[in-house]
Amino acid sequence: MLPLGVMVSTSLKSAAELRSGSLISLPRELSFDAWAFAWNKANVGVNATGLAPYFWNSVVMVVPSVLISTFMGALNGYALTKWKFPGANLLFGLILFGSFIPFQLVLLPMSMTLGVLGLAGTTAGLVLVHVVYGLAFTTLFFRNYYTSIPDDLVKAATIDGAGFFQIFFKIMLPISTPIMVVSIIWQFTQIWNDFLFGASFSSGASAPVTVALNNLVNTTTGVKQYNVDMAAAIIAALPTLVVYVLAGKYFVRGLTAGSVKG
Amino acid sequence: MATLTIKNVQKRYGNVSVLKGIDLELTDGEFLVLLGPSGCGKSTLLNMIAGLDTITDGSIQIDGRIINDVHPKDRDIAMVFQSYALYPNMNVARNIAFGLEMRGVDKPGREVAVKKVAALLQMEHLLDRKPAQLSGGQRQRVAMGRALVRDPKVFLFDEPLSNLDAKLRVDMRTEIKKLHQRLGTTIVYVTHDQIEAMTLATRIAIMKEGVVQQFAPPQEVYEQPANMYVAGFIGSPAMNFIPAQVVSEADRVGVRITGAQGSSVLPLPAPSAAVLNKVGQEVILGVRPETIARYQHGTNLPPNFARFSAQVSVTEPTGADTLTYLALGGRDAIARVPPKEAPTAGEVAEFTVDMARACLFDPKTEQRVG
Amino acid sequence: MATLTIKNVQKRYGNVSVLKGIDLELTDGEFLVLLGPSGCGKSTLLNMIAGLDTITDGSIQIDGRIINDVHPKDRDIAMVFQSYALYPNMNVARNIAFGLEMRGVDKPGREVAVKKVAALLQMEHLLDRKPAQLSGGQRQRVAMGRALVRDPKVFLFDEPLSNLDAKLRVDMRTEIKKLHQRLGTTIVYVTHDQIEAMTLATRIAIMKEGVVQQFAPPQEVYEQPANMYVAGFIGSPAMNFIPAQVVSEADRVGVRITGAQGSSVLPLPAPSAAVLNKVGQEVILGVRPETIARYQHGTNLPPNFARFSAQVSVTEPTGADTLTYLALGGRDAIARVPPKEAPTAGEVAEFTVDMARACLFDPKTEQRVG
Amino acid sequence: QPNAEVLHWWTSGGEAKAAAALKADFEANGGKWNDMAVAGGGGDAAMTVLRSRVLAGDPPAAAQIKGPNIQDWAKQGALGSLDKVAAAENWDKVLPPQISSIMKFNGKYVAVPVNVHRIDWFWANPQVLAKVGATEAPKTWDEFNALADKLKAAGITPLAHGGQPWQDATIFETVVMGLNGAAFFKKAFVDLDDATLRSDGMVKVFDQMRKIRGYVDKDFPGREWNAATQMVMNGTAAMQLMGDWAKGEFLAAGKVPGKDFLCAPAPTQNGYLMNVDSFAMFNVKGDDKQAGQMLLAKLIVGEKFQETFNTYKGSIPARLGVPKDKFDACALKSMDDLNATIASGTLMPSMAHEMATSGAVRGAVLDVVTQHFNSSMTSADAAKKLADAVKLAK
Amino acid sequence: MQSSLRSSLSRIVVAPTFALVLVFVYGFILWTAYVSFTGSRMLPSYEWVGIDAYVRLWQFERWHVAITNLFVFGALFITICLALGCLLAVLLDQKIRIEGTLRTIYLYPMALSFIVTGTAWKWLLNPGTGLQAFVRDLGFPDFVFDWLVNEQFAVYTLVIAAVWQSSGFVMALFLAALRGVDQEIIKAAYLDGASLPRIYWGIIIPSIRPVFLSAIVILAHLAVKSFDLVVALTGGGPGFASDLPANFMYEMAFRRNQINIGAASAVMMLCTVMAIIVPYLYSELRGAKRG
Ligand SMILES: Nc1ncnc2c1ncn2[C@@H]1O[C@H](COP(=O)(O)OP(=O)(O)OP(=O)(O)O)[C@@H](O)[C@H]1O
Ligand SMILES: Nc1ncnc2c1ncn2[C@@H]1O[C@H](COP(=O)(O)OP(=O)(O)OP(=O)(O)O)[C@@H](O)[C@H]1O
Ligand SMILES: [Mg+2]
Ligand SMILES: [Mg+2]
Repeated sequence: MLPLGVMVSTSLKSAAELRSGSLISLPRELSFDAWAFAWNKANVGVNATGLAPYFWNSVVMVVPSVLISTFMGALNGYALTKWKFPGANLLFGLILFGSFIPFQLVLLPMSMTLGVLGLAGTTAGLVLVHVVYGLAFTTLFFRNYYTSIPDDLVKAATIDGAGFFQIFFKIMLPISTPIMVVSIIWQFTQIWNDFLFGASFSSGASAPVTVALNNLVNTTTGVKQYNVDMAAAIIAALPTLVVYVLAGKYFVRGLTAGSVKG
Repeated sequence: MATLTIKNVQKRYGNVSVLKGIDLELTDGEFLVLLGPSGCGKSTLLNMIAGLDTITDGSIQIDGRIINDVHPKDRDIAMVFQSYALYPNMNVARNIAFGLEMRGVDKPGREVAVKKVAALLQMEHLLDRKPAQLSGGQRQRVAMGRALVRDPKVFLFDEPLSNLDAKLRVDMRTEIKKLHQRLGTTIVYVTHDQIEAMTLATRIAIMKEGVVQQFAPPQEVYEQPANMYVAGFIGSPAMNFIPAQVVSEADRVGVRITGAQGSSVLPLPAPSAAVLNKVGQEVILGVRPETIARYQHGTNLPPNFARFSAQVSVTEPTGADTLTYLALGGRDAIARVPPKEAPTAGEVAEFTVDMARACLFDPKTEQRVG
Repeated sequence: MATLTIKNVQKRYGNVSVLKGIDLELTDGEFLVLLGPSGCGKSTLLNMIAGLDTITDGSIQIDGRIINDVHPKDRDIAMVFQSYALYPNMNVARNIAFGLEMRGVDKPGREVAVKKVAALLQMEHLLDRKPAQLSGGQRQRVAMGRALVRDPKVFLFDEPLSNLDAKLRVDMRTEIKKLHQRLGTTIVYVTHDQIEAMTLATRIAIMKEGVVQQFAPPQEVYEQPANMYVAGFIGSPAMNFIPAQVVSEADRVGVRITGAQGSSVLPLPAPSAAVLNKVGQEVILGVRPETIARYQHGTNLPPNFARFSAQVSVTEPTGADTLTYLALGGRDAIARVPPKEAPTAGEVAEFTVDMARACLFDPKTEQRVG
Repeated sequence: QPNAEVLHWWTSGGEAKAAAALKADFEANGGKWNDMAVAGGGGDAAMTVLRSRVLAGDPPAAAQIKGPNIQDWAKQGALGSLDKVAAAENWDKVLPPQISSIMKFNGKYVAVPVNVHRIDWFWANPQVLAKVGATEAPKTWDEFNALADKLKAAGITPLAHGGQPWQDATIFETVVMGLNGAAFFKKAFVDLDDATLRSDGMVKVFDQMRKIRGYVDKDFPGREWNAATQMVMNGTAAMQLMGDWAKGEFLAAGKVPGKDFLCAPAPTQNGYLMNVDSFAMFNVKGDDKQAGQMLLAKLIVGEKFQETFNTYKGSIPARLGVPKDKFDACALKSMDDLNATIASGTLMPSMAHEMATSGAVRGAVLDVVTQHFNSSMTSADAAKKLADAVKLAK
Repeated sequence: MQSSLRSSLSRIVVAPTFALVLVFVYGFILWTAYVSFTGSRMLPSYEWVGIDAYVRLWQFERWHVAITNLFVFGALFITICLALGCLLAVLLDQKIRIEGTLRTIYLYPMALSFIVTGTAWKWLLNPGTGLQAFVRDLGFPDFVFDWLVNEQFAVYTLVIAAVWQSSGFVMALFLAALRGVDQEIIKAAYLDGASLPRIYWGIIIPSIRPVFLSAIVILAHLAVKSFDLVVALTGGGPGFASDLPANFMYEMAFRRNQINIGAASAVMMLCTVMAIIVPYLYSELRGAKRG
């Protein structure tokens, strides 16, 4: 909790107080100026727009990335556990190992590839990148969750005449909410907070909020406004927190209760 | 309605051989009951008929067409799983309707069908519950409903009534019988309940360790068991096995049994040639508990009845009958006698046995003789 | 070894009332069998005794101590779950040994115990398997083994033998009986198998919709059922209920039944005062199938036997007996007769009924009269 | 319409204001400015982005690049020529040769300078100095040592310092200049002469570094430079050695130069360490973009921009002849010294700020300097390691 | 299930992922491996020069430090996170009323980018401004907490911050799995006399074993890729005592224009990960085939 406390209290201090007082003391009087300033007045590059426009860039990028990667991960997990084919485990291992590729390594070849695909500097390109490097994780989550779901359920549905996708949508997805929450939390956080890809594969005005935040916070030879920095950081983190609170509700128990005996 | 042919079907898990070459041929509309001890491979066989498990070797045909590689959903089979396998996320009504939904039946059609099945299974009041809110028997009924609601080529039932009370079970048994008579669907049915087996089956297959021991109509299985295993497996309490020797005395052939009370010869009415061949050799005499009765003094015994006296060790009342344990040929044998005829424990009483319903087995091969 | 007292125990899920005030008192070493239709609350009651479910109202005492708030692990109870609830991550041996491990039994001690139980359950060869690799019956045996390996104050068995074949079931039944005799542990046992209930129980509690209908020793439940529900529930096939009227003719009291064959009066031997009070009123005559027999021409009937003739509609051979459906007092009644005495369908035959074993019920309250 | 996408890392505070001035100017002249700001790590992030943009075949029109990197990019053929504007605007005249040579590749202008930062500044708190009787910043390192000892004895941290490699290196290169002079500096860090790197002179530098280590408080690792500036401001430390951007921090806190803080060149034997920010122009397609580049280049070198920009940023103009009336005393001093050192040849590119050598060599030097500063390595070892590392990185 | 159509559908479903992974992971790894054998400096070039980059790489003292740090950091980080995440999940699993709040509190560190929390952390851990000063002000003048500025311990401060950030997610992962465990099994265990800790330890946790795979992979991934953390918290310092391979690689490839050495270090990093993770994956996946 402590770091957050420090951040919140700092963000509520005035610039003058910051310079004089101890960094981790509580503010003497509350001032929300820093928040307003960070939201739509602060300089982000040459434009004094605040974080607001970049915020929406991020939303536009994050939502499809999270949905696509979670969905594909669920589908992969399902295929790899309930419809095993020879080599399924090997394949899974290969996909999994992909999660260890350092992103710094990816940067250069990815730029070239995006350039070739004509996706350089577009939101679509960024979505592609995030989906690709999220897949290993979402697949991992779902695969490991689905291994604990009784095969008999799939068998019963097959006998009932449900096809591959019908079983997936009607049986498996409805009982996957906890892991879906995990996957969404992970993907959302990773993508929302990503800086490296966002900076490298977006251009100027379409940059995600982290790039803006970084621009706002990071200065080499300029003057630091810690209160604004902290406020901006908290603003940038708010959507993630909202996702946690909303998604957390679906951490429910007993989704497979009563289905089989054994 | 379909014929079902199972040819030399084998199944191995790793190096555990579970089915060792099953051959069964069902004509259209047959009702096959699979009987066998726990773990003998009944569920495995059903799974393979349904296409839910790979066949290690052999082939399965429906209506003459090999379906080894046909997808389960295209085999048009309905199945009740031993483990129920209910969809935990759906309520009872949807669990039952799901198969219809997948087959494109419209909503009103499904509702009518679900209502009908629910009434049949006496669970109209449970339609809105999720499986987790049901009792064991109720879950089993949902599993049953899921199969019954459809009209498939073949029904597979894996112990569908094991968790129901006697009354409901009788009702359900009757319903299944009616269903079978009405639709004529081919049915494969696993049960441990012998009454179910005897009353429902057109033929019974008795399995042991992945091998079919006998495949015949119920009465034949009961009265002419192929071997000691089948004889012992069918009937409760089980058939009594008593070591004996085939003897030929004067013009009569009989079996001599020796016990604490000395030895006595029980005559064999109408012995077959095979039995006559065994004269002088050891055999195992098989006697069903209900063929042993208390001798009523002064009654005239028909020729196929033999009389003997034995000491009673224990009596066990079960309501309708009293199980009476008596020493016969050096073994403990059980007689099922009406409570009013029941002797008291310790008493030496006289009994009769209906030798026309007795069986003889070869002690080595355990196969029935004659 | 413990006494178990259940006082006015109630259970509601939301506004569904599942147990509506159960009162049962078991003395030390009793063997209570719970019988009742699917969904009547048997498992719920066991769960509450074990402490796995909260009690909405009422109290449960073991050895006189109220244990409503005692944690399950401190109640010293072993239970076989209807759904098995095996530990999926452990092999069979560890599943069985786990309870001992938790109670601090050392490794050699556990191994010996597991071996013994595995032999008892005929599953020595399965000890290394995981539950997922077992058949239904094998899983059930593991669940059983997990309870049997321990030596608790109270055993709770929830349909522990339902998935076993008849032979194994008889073996297991005997083992449980022996165990009970040896240890004298108090046992509560749920089953749908009446033979199990009759042979094992010291007392039976028959439940219906969360209410205990009768709580009495097995023979009493069978022979003097408290009401029509119990009478119909116990015994298979069920007791025949025939509308009748109590009549007093000369010095004899009897019941008149009216059917297609005209009306006839069946005498009641030694009618009780309560029955005499009913003279002239409608009653329901309850007759068990096995008390109806084929009349043997020329035999002298004891005074408590009544004779009547009826048309046979269907016959159903079950091996040991043949179920014969006959029209009696305008109703379909079932008689259980030996195969050799069985009439053919359609025939009008003469039967006898043992009136000493018949019951009379009040048609309104459905309670037994006298 | 001329348009230009500009990649830079001036994203906040005075820097951003300065950049905004350029944008305003550019747009006033009919251009369309497409901002592409990536802050972080003193431009590291921006360089990373630049690389991926170039590889993706989509480089920005102008990018903030400095020092030898300009040559590197030009060698890859990524930069376009500015000779047309240069001729029209007479750049060869207005830009000091030490600066213009950095902007040229094969004699052609490929980049334009924006400003000159002076690195070797002492920032001091006069009240604190007064406590030990000093009135001005030391002029030699010996003086510094003497003063520092006094301060230390008085319980004051003599030098406020942030323990980040580039800050360590800033002190280091200042000490090199101060102890060994500009010629040595050039041999060591521009020519990368192995013997010089191993020389006794270098050992002495490390000795001095070890001393300085004794003059900083023990919580210095990882501290940001501005946190160190705060220490000077509120009197917990006496001096800080930092580039002229530190002035902004003082001014933002409402401190008055000369009264609340002193700025004085560090002891560098009348040398001058410079850091020149510049924009390189990439090969882009499309007339509008090329027109944008030309316009931008012209404006950047223009007097007006150089004046506004540098007053905002605290640095001094890179070109000559900019009116001086808007600049403060520190900046004026810097301008005078710049001119003087241009003449005397003691104007040196900063090594710590990647003006003198390629990134690889700079990094290697930083590794050794920072390792020495944060451990008990001997000076001789350090010098040897330095030479080895530079050899490895070359 | 055997049906060829079905399993081919299954393959088709996985195919896009596989194709993406093949190109964007393995393709790139091959590319990187190739580049590591070239003389690439500022931009990748493709002339082959052999193992020069590797030779140089191993001469960097900084690289040795980084690799050692990775092992120390990785081992501590993974172990502590697993233990802590698991513990928190188990505690949260006890049907407590404020579960939602607590869950969010545990998770929130993940939401904050290290770009900024790094600053707050720095203040907290810095002896002059943070905890040490605070506790001393409270009247414990001898309290020492100076890991951040201590060459020996700086890497442990990384562990603290990293654990702080990630254990919440590990908790979520475990919590999801715990919610899938059959309650009946827990009941059975109660009757077997197991105490709650024993039930978790003996039954529940082993039965959610696949989640450990997920958690370990996630954590290993985080450990290997920890980059922001170092940049924000210690900047690799004091000196480069707390450098990690990811930082080394970035430093080489992007700051020092030595892409070939950066690539070589990436390849070495992957080899290290492979040497540790592949046997683990192998045993996990092979073991998971049955039951
Ligand atoms: N969570 C629940 N919510 C609502 N009703 C429930 C819930 N759980 C059980 N019930 C109902 O409580 C009743 C009693 O259930 P219980 O499991 O005790 O039955 P049972 O006697 O064991 O039946 P069976 O012989 O079928 O196992 C059933 O009607 C069941 O539907
Ligand atoms: N995955 C497996 N690996 C190894 N053996 C298995 C596996 N699954 C089942 N078996 C074994 O195969 C045999 C047959 O199992 P099956 O389920 O067909 O028995 P069953 O006849 O249905 O028995 P029950 O009456 O107990 O349900 C059993 O002995 C079982 O232990
Ligand atoms: Mg089975
Ligand atoms: Mg139950």
